[in-house]
Amino acid sequence: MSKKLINQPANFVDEMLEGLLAAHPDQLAVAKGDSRVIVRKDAGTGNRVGIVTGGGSGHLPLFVGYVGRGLATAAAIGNVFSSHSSDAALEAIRAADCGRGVLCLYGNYTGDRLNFELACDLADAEGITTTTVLGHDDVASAPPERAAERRGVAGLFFAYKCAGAAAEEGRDLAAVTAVATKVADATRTMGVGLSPTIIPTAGKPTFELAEGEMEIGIGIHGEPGIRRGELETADSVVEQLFERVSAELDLGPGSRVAVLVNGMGATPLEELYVMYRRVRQLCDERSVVVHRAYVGEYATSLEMAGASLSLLKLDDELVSLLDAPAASPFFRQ
Amino acid sequence: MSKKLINQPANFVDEMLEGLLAAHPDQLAVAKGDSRVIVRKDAGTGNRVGIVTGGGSGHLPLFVGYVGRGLATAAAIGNVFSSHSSDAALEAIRAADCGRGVLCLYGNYTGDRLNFELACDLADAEGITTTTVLGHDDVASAPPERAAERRGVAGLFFAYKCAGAAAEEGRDLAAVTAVATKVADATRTMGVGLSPTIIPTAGKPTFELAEGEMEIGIGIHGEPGIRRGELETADSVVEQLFERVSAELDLGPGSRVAVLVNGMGATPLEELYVMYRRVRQLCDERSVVVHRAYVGEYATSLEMAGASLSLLKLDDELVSLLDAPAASPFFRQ
Amino acid sequence: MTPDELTDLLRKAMPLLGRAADELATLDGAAGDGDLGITVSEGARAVEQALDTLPADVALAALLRAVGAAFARGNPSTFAALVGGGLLAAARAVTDATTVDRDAALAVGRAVAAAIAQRGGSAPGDRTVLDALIPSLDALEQATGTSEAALDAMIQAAEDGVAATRQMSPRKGRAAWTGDRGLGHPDAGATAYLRFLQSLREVTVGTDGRVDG
Amino acid sequence: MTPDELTDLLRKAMPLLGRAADELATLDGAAGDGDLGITVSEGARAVEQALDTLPADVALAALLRAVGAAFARGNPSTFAALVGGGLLAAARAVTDATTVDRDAALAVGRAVAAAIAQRGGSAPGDRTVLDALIPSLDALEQATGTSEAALDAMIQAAEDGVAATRQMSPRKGRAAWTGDRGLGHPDAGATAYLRFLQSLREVTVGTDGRVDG
Ligand SMILES: Nc1ncnc2c1ncn2[C@@H]1O[C@H](COP(=O)(O)OP(=O)(O)O)[C@@H](O)[C@H]1O
Ligand SMILES: Nc1ncnc2c1ncn2[C@@H]1O[C@H](COP(=O)(O)OP(=O)(O)O)[C@@H](O)[C@H]1O
Ligand SMILES: [Mg+2]
Ligand SMILES: [Mg+2]
Ligand SMILES: [Mg+2]
Ligand SMILES: [Mg+2]
Repeated sequence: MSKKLINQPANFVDEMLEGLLAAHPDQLAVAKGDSRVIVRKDAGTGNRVGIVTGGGSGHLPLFVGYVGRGLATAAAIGNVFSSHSSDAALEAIRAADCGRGVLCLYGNYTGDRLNFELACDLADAEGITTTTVLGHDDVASAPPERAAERRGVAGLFFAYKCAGAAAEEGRDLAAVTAVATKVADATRTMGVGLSPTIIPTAGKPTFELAEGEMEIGIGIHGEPGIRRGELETADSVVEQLFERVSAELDLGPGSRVAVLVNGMGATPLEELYVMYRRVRQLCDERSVVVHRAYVGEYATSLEMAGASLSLLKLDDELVSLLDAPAASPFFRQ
Repeated sequence: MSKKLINQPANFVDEMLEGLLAAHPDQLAVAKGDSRVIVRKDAGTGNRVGIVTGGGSGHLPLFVGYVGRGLATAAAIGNVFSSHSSDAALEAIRAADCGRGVLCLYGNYTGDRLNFELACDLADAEGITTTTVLGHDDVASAPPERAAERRGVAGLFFAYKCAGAAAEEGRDLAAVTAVATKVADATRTMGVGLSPTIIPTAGKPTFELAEGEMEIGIGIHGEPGIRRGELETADSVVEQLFERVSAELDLGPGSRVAVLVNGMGATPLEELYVMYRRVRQLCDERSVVVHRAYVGEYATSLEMAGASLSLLKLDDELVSLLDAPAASPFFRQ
Repeated sequence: MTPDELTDLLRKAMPLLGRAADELATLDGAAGDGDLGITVSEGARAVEQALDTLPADVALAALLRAVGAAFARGNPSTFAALVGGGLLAAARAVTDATTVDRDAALAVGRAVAAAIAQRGGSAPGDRTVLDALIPSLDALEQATGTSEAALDAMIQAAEDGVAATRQMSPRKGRAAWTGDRGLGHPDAGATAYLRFLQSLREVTVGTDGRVDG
Repeated sequence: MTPDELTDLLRKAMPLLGRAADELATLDGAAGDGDLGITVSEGARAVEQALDTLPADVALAALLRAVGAAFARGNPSTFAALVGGGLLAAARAVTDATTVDRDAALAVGRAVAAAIAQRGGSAPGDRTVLDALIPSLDALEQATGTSEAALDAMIQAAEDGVAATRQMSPRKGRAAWTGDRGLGHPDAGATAYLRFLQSLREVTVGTDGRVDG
């Protein structure tokens, strides 16, 4: 049975949003046309390129947690692990547009894509220019030669951060889109799962993991990973993740990276720091410079125990965008 | 068996600290004399009253997470759920002192107290003036007439925030201590546990909770609560917690409060917002004004599933101290 | 059969679909995220409500539009968007149909399949709903005799199609690359389509499942 | 017995204490936080190490200081601070003792108990280590005959004391106010003291547990 502090499972997402808006009325608002769209308080003003994201619920702070200053402008909210509607995506695009166009920046999942594509077509008919960049950082979800098919996971945070900073600076849609593309292409992530998640309306785990078992490469919704095996030490797990996420980034002495050690939900922050310790050692051994490290819960899977490691390879432009200030109820720098 | 991403259990705390320092070298440093003492990068400078805290590990962001600007100056770190040593407490006090004295601000646990008391005696012998304020917000741990015996839990955050702001403003030791005392006396917390925790070196749960069972009033280390029973809805749980935490605060129309809905570790952020929704409704019904709401993980118990509700009754002084900026790797406002 | 009669059948069949929610959640969880049970039960509920708002003497195109939009919105997801979008495409393909005969049914089915393949970028053998849908349309095309017999043939073909997905690699070969947690299970979306056909038969021929033609 | 002989006994007894770690973790977890197993096993290890650094012909006070400081630092906690601090206080009380006879042992025990009660703000009946320690000291005070017989009497009294804690409310009556999860179990700290005495007897009289006096 599920151990959840919820009311009617069917009301879970709407009650969560109600709580969110009640807690952060100074920063967030609901869009006029759709209760499943959350926007920055100042969305639609300021003559900035809009950035819209969205996807299923159950991943906080993803996606709505990255609606804020120097981040995304609006998010369309789906049910737990299900896409938002195309209506919500359209409403989010409308709310985010100040006339300079809107970047749709979200993870590569078929359902999200289908609903965003429809919304973009409709937005286009209304005279709103949109571009699309998909997060596809999960190296476990397809081999390198099919990198475009990969799912988007925690590394999406880096794309929000950099594209959001570019939009905040006043860059135009093409430039903001180029930043998002550059980040999406230079980010790699892989995760490990130690326990399953439970969708509230389903009430039971979507898959099973035996006592003492882990799944390397697991998806953010519990999609199958690359390998199941006996739980190993944090160091050994990190070494395997690091090997895979760094392999395609062509890192050498002097390369600069941003690191994200992300908790999936139930794993204590202490363990994430134990993991980061090893990540840092591996970087140091290779003379790879960690420009910034983020350790915490950035993209969760409800109560799944586990963690993921993301690396973003940086250049001078990305360094300055990553360092720019940002502020949402969930992330502030 | 425990599902943990760790290495040798005996190295857990030291490896966690190593990761923490590697991730935040711009903000945190280890004290010269003791590897179990973490200080603000600028500790001992700035002519501010020092604030020292400490306690067992396994509660991040408590305690070391509140070492930062506008918060605490240094923290002494114990093993998981065990007190720091008196040596570490003394070293923390030394590191935090700029000559204006040091407030020791921590939770009311016998082990922490014994080790801090010894350290304060030794500091006194070295000419460092100290004062002590104990967090004692857990209403489930003793009845009102024995309020001073209560344990300190998540509500300690409010004390760090306000006393830290007072110290940052340059107030003297007596004034900073008075703020901490005022906050400690005006804060109430109660929690609910849905699953046990596992101390890494023990490797098995410290207590059992049956499927579908919850424990109201559980302590931050899993200490027994007030009542075990079948898991109820989030709304019903919040109503019970609110009733108990508000009872002694004499709240009426126009009273101002700060609210903290704190996750114990495994409970998803979404559920905390579902809980906050009900807290806010209860406040609204009573015309109690929520000046600020904090929702997230502020004091955890490793991978325990559960949450706590804290209320701080505010006056004008506390409002302005609570609103002041603060910054640590874990909390930024 | 008139569109109104089809509306009536669907109104009876939709509540039966909810029974498959657990099974579909488990199948989807084996290879994906486990939300398909909700997509189908919420989608069916949304369709049921939409049917109640239809006027009498509804045109087939209008019925398909209402059903497609409702299913797409019930629990937005891949399956909802593909099937809902497919039904909307079918509505455009049958604008002038006023009776639901075999040809009209076939036209609808083919339009749905084509739209799913196009928007999903998928083909038969990719372990999707198409692997049950397309064989069942082939069976319909070849069917002679009563509509009940045709439905039975469709179900048989869909069952075979679902069984065949057990051996297919999910998501265009991902299982070959990653683990094999999903392998051995039938595809969830294909199973959902089969359960839809079975629900339809149940309300057509009574709960004993025997075909009276 | 000389302090050196006591050092030797303790060096043998400390490794045995680790066997109680699981039991103590469980007992402490029932009413508290479960860390007492670690406090005792780490404390014993720290004591063992400290004993190795002692010079020959050590004074009793110096032995107690070394043992107390080591136990307090092993795994800092309530129990470590109280027991370690108690041993440091005892060192101050026996400054001029050079042999460990019954009077000296009693003086040490009483000093430890007094320090724990004072620093812990606790009294017999509060469900603490004192509820085993004090009765065992009373037994020692009344014991006549060999030191083995005295140790046996102490163990018997401590066992009775531990059993009595089952009925006591933890932490000065907290159980009466809160739940009763800890009730029925013996106190963890009292049990730890009993296991210490038993380890001492084991290395004194051999593992058969029989007393040769
Ligand atoms: N690209 C695609 N083309 C056709 N059908 C697909 C495609 N992707 C998924 N499906 C079908 O949808 C089902 C899963 O739907 P759903 O659970 O809504 O997807 P998700 O949760 O991944 O968004 C699959 O079992 C499959 O039958
Ligand atoms: N105030 C006190 N006075 C005397 N003994 C105490 C006191 N508090 C705890 N103890 C003893 O210490 C044991 C628990 O020690 P420990 O686990 O270190 O405490 P904690 O984990 O609460 O810091 C108890 O079983 C009891 O025997
Ligand atoms: Mg969590
Ligand atoms: Mg957590
Ligand atoms: Mg799915
Ligand atoms: Mg304890």
